[in-house]
Amino acid sequence: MQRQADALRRLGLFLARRLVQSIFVLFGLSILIFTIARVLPGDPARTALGARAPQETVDRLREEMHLNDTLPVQYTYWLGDALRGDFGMSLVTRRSVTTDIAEFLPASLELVIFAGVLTLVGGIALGTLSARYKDSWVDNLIRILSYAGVVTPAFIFAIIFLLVFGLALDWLPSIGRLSEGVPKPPLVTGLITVDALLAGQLATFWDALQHLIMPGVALALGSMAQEARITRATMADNLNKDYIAAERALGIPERVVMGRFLLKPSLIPTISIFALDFAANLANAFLVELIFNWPGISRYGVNAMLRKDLNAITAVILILGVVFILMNIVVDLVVGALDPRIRLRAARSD
Amino acid sequence: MLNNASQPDHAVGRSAIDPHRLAQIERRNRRERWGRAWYKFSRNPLSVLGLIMVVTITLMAIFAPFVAPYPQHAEPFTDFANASKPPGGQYLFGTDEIGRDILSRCIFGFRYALVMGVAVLSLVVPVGVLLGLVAGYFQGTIIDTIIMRVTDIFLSVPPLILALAVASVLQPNLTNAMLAVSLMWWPWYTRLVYGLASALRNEYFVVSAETIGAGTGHILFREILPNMVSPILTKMSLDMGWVVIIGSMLSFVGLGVQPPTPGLGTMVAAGARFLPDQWWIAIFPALAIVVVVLGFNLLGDGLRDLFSAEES
Amino acid sequence: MSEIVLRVEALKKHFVVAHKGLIRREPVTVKAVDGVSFEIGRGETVGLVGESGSGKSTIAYIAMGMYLPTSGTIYYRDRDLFREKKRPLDLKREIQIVFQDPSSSLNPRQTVRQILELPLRIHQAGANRLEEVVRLLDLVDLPAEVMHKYPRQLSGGERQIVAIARALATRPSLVVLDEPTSALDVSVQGKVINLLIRLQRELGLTYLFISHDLSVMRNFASRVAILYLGRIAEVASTRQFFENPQHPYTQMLLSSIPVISEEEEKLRPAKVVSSGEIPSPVNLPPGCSFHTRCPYVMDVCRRVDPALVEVGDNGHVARCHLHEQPLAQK
Amino acid sequence: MAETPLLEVKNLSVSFRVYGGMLRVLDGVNLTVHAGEKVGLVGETGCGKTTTMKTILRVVPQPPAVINSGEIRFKGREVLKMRQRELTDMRGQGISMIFQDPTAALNPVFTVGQQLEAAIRYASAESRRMPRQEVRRRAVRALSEVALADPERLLDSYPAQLSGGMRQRVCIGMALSTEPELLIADEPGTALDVTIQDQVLRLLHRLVEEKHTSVILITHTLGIVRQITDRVYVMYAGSVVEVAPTRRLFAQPSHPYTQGLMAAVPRLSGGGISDGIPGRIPDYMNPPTGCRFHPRCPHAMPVCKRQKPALLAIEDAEHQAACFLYDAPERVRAYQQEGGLT
Repeated sequence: MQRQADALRRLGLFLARRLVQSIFVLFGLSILIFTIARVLPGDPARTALGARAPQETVDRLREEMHLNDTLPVQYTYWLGDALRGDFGMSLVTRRSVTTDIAEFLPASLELVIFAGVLTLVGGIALGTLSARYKDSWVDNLIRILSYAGVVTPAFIFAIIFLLVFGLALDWLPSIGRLSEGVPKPPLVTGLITVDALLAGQLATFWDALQHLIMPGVALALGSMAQEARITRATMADNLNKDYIAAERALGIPERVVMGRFLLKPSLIPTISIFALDFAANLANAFLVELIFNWPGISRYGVNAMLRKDLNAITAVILILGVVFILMNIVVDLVVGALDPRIRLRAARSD
Repeated sequence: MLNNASQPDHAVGRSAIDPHRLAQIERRNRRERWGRAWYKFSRNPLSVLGLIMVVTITLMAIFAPFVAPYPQHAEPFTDFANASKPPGGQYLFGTDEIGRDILSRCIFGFRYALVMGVAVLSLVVPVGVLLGLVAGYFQGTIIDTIIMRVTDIFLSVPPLILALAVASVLQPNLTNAMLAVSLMWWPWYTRLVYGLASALRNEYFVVSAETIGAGTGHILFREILPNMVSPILTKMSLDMGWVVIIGSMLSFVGLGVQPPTPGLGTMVAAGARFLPDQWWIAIFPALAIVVVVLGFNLLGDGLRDLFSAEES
Repeated sequence: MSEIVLRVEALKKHFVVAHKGLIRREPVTVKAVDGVSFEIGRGETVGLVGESGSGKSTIAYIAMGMYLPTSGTIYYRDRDLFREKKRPLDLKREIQIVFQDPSSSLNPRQTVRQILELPLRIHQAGANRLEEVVRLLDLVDLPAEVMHKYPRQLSGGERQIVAIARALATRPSLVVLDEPTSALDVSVQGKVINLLIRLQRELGLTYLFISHDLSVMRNFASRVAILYLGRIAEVASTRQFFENPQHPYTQMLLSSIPVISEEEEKLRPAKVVSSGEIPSPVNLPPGCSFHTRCPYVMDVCRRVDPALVEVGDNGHVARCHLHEQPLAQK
Repeated sequence: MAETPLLEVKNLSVSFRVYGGMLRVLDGVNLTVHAGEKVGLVGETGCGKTTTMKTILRVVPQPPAVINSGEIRFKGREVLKMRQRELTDMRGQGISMIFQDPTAALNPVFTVGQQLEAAIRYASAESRRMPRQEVRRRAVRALSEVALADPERLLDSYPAQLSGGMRQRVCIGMALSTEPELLIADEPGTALDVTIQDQVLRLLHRLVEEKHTSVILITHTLGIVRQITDRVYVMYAGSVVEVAPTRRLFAQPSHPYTQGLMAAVPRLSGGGISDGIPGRIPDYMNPPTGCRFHPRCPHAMPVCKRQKPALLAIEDAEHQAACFLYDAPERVRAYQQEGGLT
């Protein structure tokens, strides 16, 4: 009991400290983004209105956007709005950026979570298989495949899938999140598959899942291959550790040594890389989203960039930053749960 | 390395001071070291394959005008009579929708891919390494805090999205794409080098140099830096591949190399419109990207194996 | 004793290892060195012995200027080593160190020549460095060809000898030897020790010798100081230290050493059998810090920290209530 | 002794495949342990002591290791031909091992209890059917046997929470928890302070005496062998160079390597240190031909370069040395007349 309370208290302290650190990082990030948006050449008001807009309109907008104030003042205005969740209007959609993000972020999350599950399950399974049958044909095959996976960018997979399964064979739907005419489930989480299941609309769930497969797999293959390689390398490395020899020397059967005593320490690097890949995929998905016309946040962000829609650009980067930082905290928590040494080190420093 | 030949032998001791002989011995030692390293590297056929790929691609990129069957197709050029020809005798990889030879354009595409990689790395590596080195050596001081907090901020967003943002604010062209990628890439070197430097600063050879009275410059560049050449080189080789991918992603959305200049990403993007019927327009440039990345990855892995074997 | 080369005075070094509490962060300290004083005369080899946590290496590192003392100080020939914030070059020249593990103390990316040239460049401007490198190698009995080799091409013993040559390159008068043979195999440590003895004789060096190996200490040091948890337990000339140990901890240490002859067996005080763990230096026991393991523990030991008292000739002192006259036991 | 020895190793050779070649680490090791015996195995770093033991248990990682030749018989059964199932049965209850570095030998991400309980649970067919509480009870007993206080709490601790001395005790407790017939102890206590090492060795000695366990004690410290063992094997560069009952070895070291090693040990009684053995351990990729010690040997003869000496009796079969100096006198004369070794 005492130990549990202690552990909880330590967890609380850890989270508190990480959150404080994160706020500093986010603050710095906001300055960085603001700098990119304002200091680089070009007049945001002119950009927003287009080259043909009359000068008076531009001047009025400049006034509205506080562009005539000094940069630090501009920054405070901008930050104040951002903290209230107000990132201004999007030039692309002509809606509030916050509304846009609320719509597009769940679509991206659904895609990335689906890809993440594939990555983790596939990567660990392939890596373990490869390490277990090291130097056999299974191992060699997996290694060659994972090499191919690592060096091929996701958008090339996406194009090939689209070509083969979408267009040539026509097995899977290749555009958007749902087919036309399929009823949308009531909005709860924003993830259509989950919402459909919650509402019991199995047909919708099935359709949404089919839409997920191609972009999800295209996105997952790269990180899956990466995970498989890391898992294999760590396992092969740990297999030569003295503690494995010691456990074998004690007469513990091979199946227990491999499945328990080897697996757990070997998962630590895999998991830490996975969580970071997961967050990075949110941004790296933009070409996959473009190719499959998936209404996700990074496609939105890139469109905003191509149109120089500064409000949307800053908001998207900030949101991705928040997700990235959160995932970093999750990594620390998960790795801490797996590895007592890290837990102990953290405990010693409070 | 265990070696029998180093038994003390006093008889020849003094003769080594002859500068001529000295230089000779040093040359011989260097040759032996390279020979041994090459022998180990060449044990792994995949590493050698990677090296061959990288060298071939580089040579093709440099001599593109002589290697490509139709060098003029890399410039503004149309030949509607031969548009959208499938791969075959005259055009090995086929032609695109306005009749340009895809093979020639891919060979020129290597050029821009490599230029981008080399330019980005030669900007990013010195800056990133220097900052990491200084921060790592002065660990725990205000210098460390400033450098590493700034680095953390850059690392708090996926690098691609920031590069896209910067590139989009600037004029879309190759130079600006390289600048944008460089701006986001240095922190990864800073972080790598920081970790290495803060471990190396506690090694006793660094402490020794300090107790002897060596200056900071000597310690940073003569004692610490040479000991992290291998991880930096390995990362550089792997990063060449990444930069090529990122470059192609930027060109895909129109933020990199501008048409009609043949960027591999641009070509894939343009070709994607003609799927699935004229598949070769998109697929061959895509394969070209994969080949470049594969070459550098194989080379990078080979280097890593070589270095880790050197150390044990 | 002749001229004093090094004088350590009431030296204390407390490390902050962690902080307690969330808002008011109280430091948690380790008292690595807690009030140590001793002197080294010219041409002497003073041995500092102790187990982990005894603070012996910390004292060496403070002498080298790698750490600043928390309080107290060290004098080199009446010059306070810590008066200036940064140690001047001429003092660095005088005091050099040989570290425990030569595979860490020699830069793996430099040849022996580059390694030996660094101190020459800094301290012997104008000298013919190549000749000087050859002279140094000759001094330590290594062939001149070694200068082209990288450390990994040398055996462990040869590496340590190169480290010794580097320490001598500045022509120091005091050399700190931080466990110079404990990373080496038994069959080569003798060579290194004998080399050090010869160099001391030829160059008039003074050694501060840090070691946990009492058998080596017996054959090398002229005086021995034993440390336990940051404090001196006993100091004696080597002969007295081994033949007539006074502190129970010294006796326990001697009785724990595995020996290979009957003759040595007799030197082991059989009645003091090792027991108990070495306490963590973060939570030092009150009173005498050895009382948790001492077979002769008395009531007073748990309360009062004993002082160093004279127990024999030639400055033989021990910190133990057994040797304090009845005064303390009241 | 006529009965089957508990363990018999004959002519064992093992190599390691490394980047760019093969390291020929074991070069025909011969070793015998009888029931109830305490045998020492002495040699310097890298002479192949640990590899020999890991090969006996078949826990040497393969690859990179390759077993080239040899026989290992445990209670008359050939270990090198055993199948996975038989190996698992032999390990633990037959032979168990204490590894050199207790920090590396404990799995860092499992508690002491999880590891110790697994060792007890899988020791035999009966123990696999044991109820949980019984396994736990035995784990507690195993820890209290090695003089660890508060075993219940210790079972829930991770290795990183223990001191070096405690970890070493846990390893000993674990190796003995399966009640092995033969215990291999690889440098027990070497990583520890001398007073703690002394405690650990005395504890180990007491436990194996109580349980009548046979022991192979590996160490590079001659003093430890002298304290504990009945018989000693001296290894150099992958072969046994001398074997003798402990007292006789210390009274009359016979192989030039053993003699050099003994002379090199600094004495607590003073008298200076010898310069030790010149040269260094050979390169295992290209080891010296013949006797691997000949480049360092003060008595080297031409024959030593040509031929590997077998173990030869000094006075009787109990004391043997692998050295041509102990060949028949007329042969030794012939060897010596061949002229100097260049």
